Amino acid sequence: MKKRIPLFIVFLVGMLMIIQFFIPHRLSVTFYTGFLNWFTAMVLFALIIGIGTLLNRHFKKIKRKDDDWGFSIVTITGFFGMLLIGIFGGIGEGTLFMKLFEFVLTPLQATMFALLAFFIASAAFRAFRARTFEASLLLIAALIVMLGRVPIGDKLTFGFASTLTEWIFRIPNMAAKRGIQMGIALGMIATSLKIIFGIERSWLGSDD
Amino acid sequence: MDIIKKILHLDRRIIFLTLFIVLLITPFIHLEMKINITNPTRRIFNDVEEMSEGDPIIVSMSYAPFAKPELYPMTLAFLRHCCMKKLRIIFVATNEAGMSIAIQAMEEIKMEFEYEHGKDYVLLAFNPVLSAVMLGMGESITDIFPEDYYGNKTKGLKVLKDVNDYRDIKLLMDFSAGDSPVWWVVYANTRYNQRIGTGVTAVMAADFYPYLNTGQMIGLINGLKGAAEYETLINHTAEATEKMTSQAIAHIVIILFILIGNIAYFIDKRNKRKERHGTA
Amino acid sequence: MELLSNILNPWNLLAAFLTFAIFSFLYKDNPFYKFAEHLFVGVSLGYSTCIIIFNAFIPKVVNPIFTDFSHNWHLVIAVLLGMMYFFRFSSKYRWLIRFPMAIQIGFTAGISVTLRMDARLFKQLKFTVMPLDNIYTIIVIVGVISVLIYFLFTFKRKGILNPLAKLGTIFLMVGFGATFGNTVMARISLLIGRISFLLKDWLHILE
Amino acid sequence: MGLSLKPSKLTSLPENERMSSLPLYRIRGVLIIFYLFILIIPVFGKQFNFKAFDTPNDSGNSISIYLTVTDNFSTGRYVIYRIDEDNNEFEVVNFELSDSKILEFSFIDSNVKDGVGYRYQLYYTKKNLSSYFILSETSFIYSSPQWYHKKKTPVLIGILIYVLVLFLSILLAKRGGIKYIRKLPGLDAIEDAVGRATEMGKPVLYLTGLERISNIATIASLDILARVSKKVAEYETPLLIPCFDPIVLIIAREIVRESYSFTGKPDIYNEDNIYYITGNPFGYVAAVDGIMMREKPAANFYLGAFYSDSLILAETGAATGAIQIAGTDSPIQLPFFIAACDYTLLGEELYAASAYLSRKKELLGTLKTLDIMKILIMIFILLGSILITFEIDITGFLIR
Repeated sequence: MKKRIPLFIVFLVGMLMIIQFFIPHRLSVTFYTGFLNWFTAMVLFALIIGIGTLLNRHFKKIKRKDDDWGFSIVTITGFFGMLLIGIFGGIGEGTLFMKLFEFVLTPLQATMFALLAFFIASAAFRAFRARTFEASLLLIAALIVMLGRVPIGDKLTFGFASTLTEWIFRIPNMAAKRGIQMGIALGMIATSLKIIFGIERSWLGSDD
Repeated sequence: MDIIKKILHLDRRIIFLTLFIVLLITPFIHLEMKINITNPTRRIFNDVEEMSEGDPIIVSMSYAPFAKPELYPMTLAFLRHCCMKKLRIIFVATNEAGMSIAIQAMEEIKMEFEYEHGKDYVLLAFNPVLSAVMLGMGESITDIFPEDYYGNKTKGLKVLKDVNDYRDIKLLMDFSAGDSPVWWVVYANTRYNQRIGTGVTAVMAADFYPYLNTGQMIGLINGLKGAAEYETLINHTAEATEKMTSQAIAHIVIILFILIGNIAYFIDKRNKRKERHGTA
Repeated sequence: MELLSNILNPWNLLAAFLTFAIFSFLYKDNPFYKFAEHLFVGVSLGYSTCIIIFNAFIPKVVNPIFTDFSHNWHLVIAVLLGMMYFFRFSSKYRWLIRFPMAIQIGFTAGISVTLRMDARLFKQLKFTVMPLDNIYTIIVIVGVISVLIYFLFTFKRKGILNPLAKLGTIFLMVGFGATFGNTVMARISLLIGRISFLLKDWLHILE
Repeated sequence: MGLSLKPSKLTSLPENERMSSLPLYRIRGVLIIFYLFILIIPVFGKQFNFKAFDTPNDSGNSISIYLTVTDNFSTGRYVIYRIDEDNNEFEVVNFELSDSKILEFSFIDSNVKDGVGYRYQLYYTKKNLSSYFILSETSFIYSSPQWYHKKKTPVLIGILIYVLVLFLSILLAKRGGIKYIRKLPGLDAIEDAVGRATEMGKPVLYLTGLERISNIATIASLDILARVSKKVAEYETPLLIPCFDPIVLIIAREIVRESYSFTGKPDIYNEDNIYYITGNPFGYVAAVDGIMMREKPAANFYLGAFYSDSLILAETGAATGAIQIAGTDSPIQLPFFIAACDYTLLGEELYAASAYLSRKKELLGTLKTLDIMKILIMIFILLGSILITFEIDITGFLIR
């Protein structure tokens, strides 16, 4: 019963969602958007639990005086600071909330993302060795596209790189992407159907 | 021989440092570069060009500040174009930080074109359940967004006058660092036939070529290069065009690293073969 | 003087400091990075919580319930379902959290079936089927089929399947290489953006 | 060439022009002229086509209007009026053509109520003449919502075929009809990776991707987690799962807890190892990078939906020397995982992983389903392409 009811709910909700796709009637639309609003209502409570697990972890670190426990204070202060500033100071233009967004969150996100420039260079250096036939293909395609994407590279190859880049994107790359995409679509549908029909029950924990 | 081994197992921090130094110097170098305009960019430009004054369009902000270097220049260029054409701009965000970027962008250009919030453009509130937003706007924009970003009632806003759902929207332009354009296609185009254009990071661009071919997306602005193209199209040279130099030199540096790595690999392989022959 | 005050502007200093703190991770893990990382987690969580409360929960849940209860009473059920997540703290009723879980998972599964079939599969198929009157279309079709053969799970790769699966590998590798090469530009532009913040917005060396 | 104009167009007309162009009494006044014109129109022959009908496959409250005109009418002003059963009039659309190339228009009138009858009148005037005349009038049209979207039938058939194949292949699998399954080295390596972590006394790191529960890839990853966590429980190795979505967190905790009790080791399950970090992608990645540098997990699993963050994670993991197994359905992230990880599950293989790991017969049946569907697709592509070469199109049903 502890498993049967949830499995039945999954089946019911899943089937309703499939059926409503075929019904253009207002009722179906209302039903659907109503459901979506439900998730907006539900997500907050999950978030509260989520935040609880994070804070709990950091409080424990502080209490136990683990390594780096001082940094846990930074996280906790950062969270409550931002939350209270937002709740009491508002979140519109010109508020402290937006200032913190602009001068703390923005540089942090942007810099974290910018690390990718370094990592892509080092990954390219390590991985792009003509060890096997497949690896050589990867290497050559990557080199051509890199040259084809910038004006200088194109000049160096007398326009050859950009023409070939365009060709690679339109023909082999497209074929590969389509093949992968179709496979993924099949996989997604299979996974969804497995779950709806209760063939896959592992999301409930053990399925045996 | 030692040097070959060293190159093969090069400390990645040397690559990091080289790249950093190169990019620190290149902004001071100016090279004239001719930017050729690709078709997908031109198609977006033409679509906007053909609209008439007061036509409403939706601009979806689907990126967080981390993607700003790549997407902000094209966002600005596109919005500038919309303002030139005096279109009504409706901003939605599929990313919680998207609205902040929209605010920033409008701050930059609204004086020049005398755009006013509520009258010429509107920032709708962010709703974390994307599918709700994307589908809901097919039924009623003011229902799914009862309030705008500042908490005003959306019903009665001048900019939303006679704008009910997708059918009133000429173009939905999504600036995205993720796969949100696919979701717009799935929800807005598949269900409601909304015309969709996108501006995406170069990484994602490759993924969207199939959608361009199928016509599910009308056009696509591809990364910083696309932004430079759009800047050229609207005759307003800015950030993107300037950054193409650094871009080009960095590419050459990385290609050199790959070549050096491969040369070292081949020398090493030959040496090993020689050694084996020697001992045999 | 104006320049100096810009450099010393506490907000700019903070942003520049955080930029360097994250970059320092490239050398090795260190206290500056740890500080930036922990601050990042705390502040971003506080930020998104505020946004969810103000821009979603209040306008979409609280306001509708309190202003127009007769049309929105069902949201109360959703709130109760959300609260069921708290049963995880009870050992006796813990299994009840499977109710909201099941609704969420059922919804995702149901919606995926139709939309994937429609938007991903059918439309990809439609535009793969092309007249075989030029070499490019033929290459694309051969490519798609060989990639699909590569992914077969329950058929032994023998006979014609073997070379076709190999061909699929070739298409995949060229595609992956192209994607990788194309991404380099994007990633470099991110770093250019950060450097231009340091040189332009902060130090004003570059105009 | 469809063009969608809506009543909103009216407001963009200059105020004075609208005033002068169309007060109704004037139209009535010129009806006489209209009747004169009626005599002339047949001379032009059938030069326009005007019809209105209930918008098909919609949610109601909408009537579609369709209008084509010919060259003779490519200049001038058109007005369409809607008149309801109580003779209330409403201007639906009002637009002007000046030597237009577009001669085909469709409008949607979404200001109507279901079940009420409306008729539509088309008025026309040559440029700048205030004399309008009726070109055409429809009979009463009733709007209604539909209960079935006819154009979606192919999707329905597609799903039915899929379900049929699914159950047949499960039946086949249950009778032992599946003898061969392609090796997926990435999944075979899971056991070794967990074993190695145990030997080294280091934890295992499992990421379900940077997506929420509303993504099917996340659910696929949770299914794989159910299998992996049993192995981890057997080896008694700590399992770290930093989460991106709070609902995923709650489910992940349930799954892992069940796995530990299933393996008979509920006492060593440590809930604190599964926790939420933040829903900000880069904040999340910054924290996971920190975990990798400090806790030095010996095995990293990245299974689910990943975005640009994939390479930050994988490169940092590679630098710490962990065995890395990745799998994602995001095609553009695959090259980065391939470059920086030891094993990568490509696209579809992520969805096959749970079945592959469980080895349960009915789940193995789903692998057969995937293959049969792929073969059907291949046949369709080949057949369709050959036929379309001879101008027989069998793909029309695929798009609406």
